Amino acid sequence: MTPSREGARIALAVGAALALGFAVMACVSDQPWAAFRALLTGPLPSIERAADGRVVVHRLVRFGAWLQDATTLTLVGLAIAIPFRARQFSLGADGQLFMGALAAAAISLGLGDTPTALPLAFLAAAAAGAGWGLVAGLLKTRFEANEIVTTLMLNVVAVQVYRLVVGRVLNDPSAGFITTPPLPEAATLAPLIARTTVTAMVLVAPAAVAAALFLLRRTTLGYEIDLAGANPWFAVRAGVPVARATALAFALGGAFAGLAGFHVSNALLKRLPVDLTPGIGLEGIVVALLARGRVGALPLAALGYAYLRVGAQAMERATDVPREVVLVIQALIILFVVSDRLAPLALGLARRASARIGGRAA
Amino acid sequence: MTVAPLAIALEGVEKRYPNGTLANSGVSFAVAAGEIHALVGENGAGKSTVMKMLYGLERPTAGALRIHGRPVDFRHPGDAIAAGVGLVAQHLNLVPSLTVAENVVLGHEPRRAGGRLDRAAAAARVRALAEQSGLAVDPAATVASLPVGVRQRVEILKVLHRGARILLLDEPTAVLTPPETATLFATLRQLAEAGRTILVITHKLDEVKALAGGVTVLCQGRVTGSARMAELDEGALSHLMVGRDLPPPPPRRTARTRPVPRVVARGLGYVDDDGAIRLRDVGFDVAPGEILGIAGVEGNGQDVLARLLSGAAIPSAGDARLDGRVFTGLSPRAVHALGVAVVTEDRLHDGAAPTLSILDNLLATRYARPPLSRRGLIDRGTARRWAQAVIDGFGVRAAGPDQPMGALSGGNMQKLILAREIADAPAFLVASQPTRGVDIAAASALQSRLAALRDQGAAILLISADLDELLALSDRIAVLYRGRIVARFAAGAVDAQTLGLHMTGLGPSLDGDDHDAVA
Amino acid sequence: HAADGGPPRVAFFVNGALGDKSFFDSAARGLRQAEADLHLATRTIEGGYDPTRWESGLVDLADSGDFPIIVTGTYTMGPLVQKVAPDYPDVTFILFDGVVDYAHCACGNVYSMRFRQNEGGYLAGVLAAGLVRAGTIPGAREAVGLVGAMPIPVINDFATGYEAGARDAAPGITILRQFANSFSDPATGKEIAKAQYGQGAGVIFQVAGATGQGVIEAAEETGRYVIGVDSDQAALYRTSSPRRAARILTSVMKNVDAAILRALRLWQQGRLPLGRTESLGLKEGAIGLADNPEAALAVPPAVRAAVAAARQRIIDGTLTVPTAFAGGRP
Amino acid sequence: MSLDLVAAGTVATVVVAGTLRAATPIIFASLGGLISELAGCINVALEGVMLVAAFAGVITSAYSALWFPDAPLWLHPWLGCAAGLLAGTALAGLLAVFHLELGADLIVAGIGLNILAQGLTVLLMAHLTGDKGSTASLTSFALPNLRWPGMDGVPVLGVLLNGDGDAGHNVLVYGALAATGWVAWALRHTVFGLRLRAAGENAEAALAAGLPVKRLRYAGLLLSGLLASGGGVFLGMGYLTLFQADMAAGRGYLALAAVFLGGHRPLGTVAAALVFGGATVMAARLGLLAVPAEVVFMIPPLVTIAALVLVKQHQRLAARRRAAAGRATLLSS
Ligand SMILES: Nc1ncnc2c1ncn2[C@@H]1O[C@H](COP(=O)(O)OP(=O)(O)OP(=O)(O)O)[C@@H](O)[C@H]1O
Ligand SMILES: Nc1ncnc2c1ncn2[C@@H]1O[C@H](COP(=O)(O)OP(=O)(O)OP(=O)(O)O)[C@@H](O)[C@H]1O
Ligand SMILES: [Mg+2]
Ligand SMILES: [Mg+2]
Repeated sequence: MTPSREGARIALAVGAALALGFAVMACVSDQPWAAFRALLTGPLPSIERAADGRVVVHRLVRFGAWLQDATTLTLVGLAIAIPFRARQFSLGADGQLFMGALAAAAISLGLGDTPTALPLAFLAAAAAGAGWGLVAGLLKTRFEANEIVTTLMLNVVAVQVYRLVVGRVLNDPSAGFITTPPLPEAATLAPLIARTTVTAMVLVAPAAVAAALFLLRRTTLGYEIDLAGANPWFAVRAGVPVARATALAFALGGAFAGLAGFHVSNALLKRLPVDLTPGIGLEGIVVALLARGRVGALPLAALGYAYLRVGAQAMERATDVPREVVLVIQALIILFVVSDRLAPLALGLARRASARIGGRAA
Repeated sequence: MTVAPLAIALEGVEKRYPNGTLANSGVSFAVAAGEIHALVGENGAGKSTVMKMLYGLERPTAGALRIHGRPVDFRHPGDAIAAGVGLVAQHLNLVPSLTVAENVVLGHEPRRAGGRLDRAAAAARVRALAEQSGLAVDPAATVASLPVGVRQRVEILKVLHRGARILLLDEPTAVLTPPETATLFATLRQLAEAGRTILVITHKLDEVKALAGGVTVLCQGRVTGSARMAELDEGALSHLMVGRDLPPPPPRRTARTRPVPRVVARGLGYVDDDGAIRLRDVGFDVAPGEILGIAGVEGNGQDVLARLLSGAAIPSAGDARLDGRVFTGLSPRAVHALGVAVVTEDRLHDGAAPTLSILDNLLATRYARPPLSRRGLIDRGTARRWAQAVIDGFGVRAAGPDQPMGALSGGNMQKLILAREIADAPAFLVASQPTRGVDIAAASALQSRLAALRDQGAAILLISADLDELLALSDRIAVLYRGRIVARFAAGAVDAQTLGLHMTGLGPSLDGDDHDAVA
Repeated sequence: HAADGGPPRVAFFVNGALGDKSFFDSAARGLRQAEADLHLATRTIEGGYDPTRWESGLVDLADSGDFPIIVTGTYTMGPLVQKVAPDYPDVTFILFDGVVDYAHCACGNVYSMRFRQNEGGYLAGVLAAGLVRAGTIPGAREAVGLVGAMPIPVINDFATGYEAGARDAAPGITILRQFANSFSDPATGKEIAKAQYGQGAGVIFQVAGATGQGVIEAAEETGRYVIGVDSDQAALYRTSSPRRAARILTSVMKNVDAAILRALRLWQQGRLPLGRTESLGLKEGAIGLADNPEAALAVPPAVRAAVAAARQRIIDGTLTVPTAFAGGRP
Repeated sequence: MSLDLVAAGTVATVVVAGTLRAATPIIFASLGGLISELAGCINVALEGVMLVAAFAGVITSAYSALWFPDAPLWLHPWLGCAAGLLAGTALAGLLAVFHLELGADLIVAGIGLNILAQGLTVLLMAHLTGDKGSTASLTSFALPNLRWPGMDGVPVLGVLLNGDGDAGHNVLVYGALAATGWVAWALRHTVFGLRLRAAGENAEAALAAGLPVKRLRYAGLLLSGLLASGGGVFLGMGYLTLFQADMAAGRGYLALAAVFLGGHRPLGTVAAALVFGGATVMAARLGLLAVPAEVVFMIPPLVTIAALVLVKQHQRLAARRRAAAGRATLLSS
């Protein structure tokens, strides 16, 4: 499908989801129009001229939340999209993210306020995510263990390991809740925009996509991953190390999910609470599929999806629409956007209807 | 004179696939009830598309189909089956984990109370059908464990079980041996005499002659000729099918260039994961500039032999050497690096990646070394230029290196695979079924390539189910039966009939390791 | 804000979701009460369970300029309030069940309150152990249980008090303690409770949010007793399931609602002690035991007397209940 | 001595009874997962199906009592059960429509429907009860327990047959056993089972054999919804007697794992579900020792992974043994 047709298809799907979502809102809210407006414009900052003539920018934080969200989603999207190139359906971004966050926090706390803490924490997060991804990869290539199951199970294990370590090893007893101590200043990233959580990671995400693209398109490993995904039997006969490439695809994806963990620990929270909730990885699947598995399209898909999510939250804050409606709309968007035949079906129906009308007119 | 009623009629049928390909255009032809009709034409001519429309797998975008005179609009194979049409597709379509009986009755199962499957009745039915038609099968065998030839029989039984009045057969002989083909043809004639109508696709001239009462030729989606067999002589038929005179057969090499064998295999044996012995004590020599043909019924060890020689499997006994160096037991990449090239038997399964571009398919065996890659980075520019050169050099009809492999016709795909394997002038080529399913013109082009490679001094092991091809190309022929070499011949000293006997285990067997018996 | 005529608007930011039947729900009740009693306009915002969104959520509320006062709770939110509050000196923050470090931040606009839930836990321990020792529960051995959601400090604080109370009331008693690892899995809560009752526990104190509802069901099925937490959980079942209500001896009340109402009232009167932490317990009426007449008959008078005595000693300050918070109480 | 044995036996049977109870929802859901998986459609929405079924069951039983106060009491839970099954099946039907008609990716659509179920149940619950957490304020009903009479005080058998409180097992525990038998039988012996498996294993072949593949997949997904709904109804009207936001708590995903762990066979799948149920019970009991809860909750996933590895390793060793035997004959001949 050409990019413009694909764009039209997605626009139609999102439109349909929003229309249905509006219907839901109208049922539960007294102010559906206000809610709808908040949903659509929520992530944008509002610029006002105050009485004294100064220009005041409000709600920059939402704009920041949008970029922050898109950053995480891009990284976990990579964690899904890269194994997908090798035809592996990894659901493991969650576990890899937790491991990455844990490693980053541990290294940061271990090294303290030293200049090496930041880069080492960054690398440790990538390595931990990659390692956790590699486990699933090896389980698949060595034991043919179904990756959907192993990654789901490894997610549970990772979350429990995370809770164990945060609760019993890195715990800060003076905090009043179970958490690590705050990470040392030198290991954390400062906001690029004041009063937001947008950090240098917002630049790391596109860089990561570029790196992944280069790796997939230009290196022999990338070629091996593609071939292993396109036809593993052929690849084996041609002498391509399929098992290695497949396992490395998991690891590579895991490294990016690990970086998403670094984003959470060293840029957003700057410490790790025990109840960091799983589930971000699943959203990575949504983003990867919105991008149709095309790595280059990930940032766009992530920005689009994050926009709607942040808009939904803005709506919740600004109006009486409850959180659950936000969940419902999010679900509708996911369902409609992945429904490939929805747009052709709708267009076909529309065409038939207009033909009938036209026929009558004639 | 009575005019037989028409069983099948196509009237101005057009089929345009959703991607825009015009596979059929203005196709009209008819088959009388009780007739065996051949549908021929080069790869991609639109033959299979005709079959698919007649069976409800695709719907025509224009025109009309009539079955027994009635216009039909099949939306689903179920409709076609209800109208008495059965299809044996080009690519076998069975459920591997089910038994033969279950596969045969699928969709028309004998039942017991409570929606239960009547297994005993199913088995009995299959046994009876097998007996009537002469297609021997074991109803209780799991399909996954069966060789391709037997699966083909299961497909035909499936159609017979549903009581099809019209049988559509898409290249049914591509995987059969001459005796099997003969049995199948006898069965088909018998069915036709009993009033059934048969439409068959084949690329083989002699099969058309042997079987068909009428023939329709397709070219680029249009009917370019239609004739009664009685009105045609051989030359006219081949001219009709190929559109020009047949290319001359590949030149037979006359004198041996070098007496020292390049490839020496001794005592090769293989035991699979189920403990079954698939290959036993296989030995042979191949000299430079020589083609050793391997004949055998599918499933008698040819595939295993090819896998052992290409590094895809490790022999349980014995070894093979190339210029004195053992190359069995190494990885596929190491084997390739030594100068061994392989054309696998099933191009869609393990010979190509149809979704990837021609370029990516060509890269598969050489992406990891200079000049196409350095230090892990692929030089796409050089690779493209090289791929374009290969496409041009081998006369492949393709839009360019970026076209997806799967969009090529079977013959062109096969040319590219051969091109990939012989582009660096290998010392030893293992070629399995190199022209299976390829149209006459393309097949002869491929055969000429093989002959040229031989003349450059390569040793070639040619595994083929097509005995005419084997006899035409090989210097010597060995016959594999149940994992052993049971006969060896100099190619000039044997005919298809004798080979067929040995292939089915009926020839006098050889004793011991006399691999040099013919050399 | 109030300038445009409407009543002052209060935002309640929940770092999770409502419906826990205890803590957040109680706070939300306090806000509804404030809406009625104090004529404030309140809005509750559920921030969801993803902690990476809480900071931006909080900033968004403060930044919007719509809310002169923001209420939020739990220790988890403490550091976030500490980070955000100095940027918005015009906004008042009420932080319940959590603290900011006033020594290290310019938090003159933050009022925080923490609860001495260990005192309530202590009374529950005295009650449970006393009842078990009295030997009137069929099938029970001399054992009491505790089912927690997660071993977080607030829950550990309940537990520490509970265990101290049980030991003081019945030295040598067996105390079972287990965590379900979830605030929202009543089935697992029920399985754990069944295991504890199976080991002879006569009473279980559940400090497990929604998971605790499984414990209450297990109590009904086994005919043993349970002690609820945070709000009067017997009241919840009184009409819908009286049999179940009769198994709830009492609930350790953490009157977040009353505390928030009080804080808002003080704010309205301009008397809210900003810039400091208040510690609230039995003495302030922020912690207490709920009365459940259905179950009261099961408790022998002597045990009731022991609970009352312990309560008095804690209020008098003659008894200090151990706490799970490192460094003790502020 | 013999008394100790009886006591040990009782503890063991208590664990068995608990396992059965904890496994029941997973058994139902995994049988559903198995059927749709065999039909060629992985059903990731099991979680959402359970949630919706539990919700509809609990709410309907409660409202049935409000609307029909004169109806006999036993009716309400069964009305709830029917509504739960219907609602869960409808959600699976939605998945089928999105996948089969609208071409949505199954896994993503499944995830989407799980989110939808999560949001919708709480939304409706808040609307109906004013409460976002649970339906504790409603009088909902449990499906009845079945008790074997005359088992009072019979040491081991009594607990086994009538549960640890001697209250009997819930009718849906027996329902899960019956469903297991039915699924195993239907897949193996009926025409429907044969067609379903054919459509799942090789859709093209099934289509070419004239089978209505799409309709079979609908059947597979709907049946999967019906079975998983049984698990949901049990959660809200058997295991517990209320609906609680997010009460499926990952059991749908565990059920999916059970399908793979059980090697796509009915009995294997149910065995795996029992292992998961057992792990929950063990967790509840191990927690009483000083094992950290986190470690205990790692047991089910680690068991799953270990089992996948061991099964493969076992197959491999067996193959190696067979190959060695074959090689011996090859070399000796
Ligand atoms: N499903 C499809 N979608 C799009 N194009 C198709 C499809 N199937 C076939 N085609 C195109 O239709 C044309 C005719 O294909 P068809 O399979 O009928 O050829 P054929 O005569 O059977 O060839 P062969 O001898 O190789 O089997 C080809 O050019 C092919 O590219
Ligand atoms: N979906 C498709 N899109 C485009 N071309 C297709 C598609 N499916 C099949 N084709 C092409 O249709 C042609 C005929 O396809 P078919 O599968 O009948 O034969 P084949 O196996 O490619 O050729 P052969 O006759 O050599 O076996 C081939 O060129 C094939 O690549
Ligand atoms: Mg064809
Ligand atoms: Mg063909």
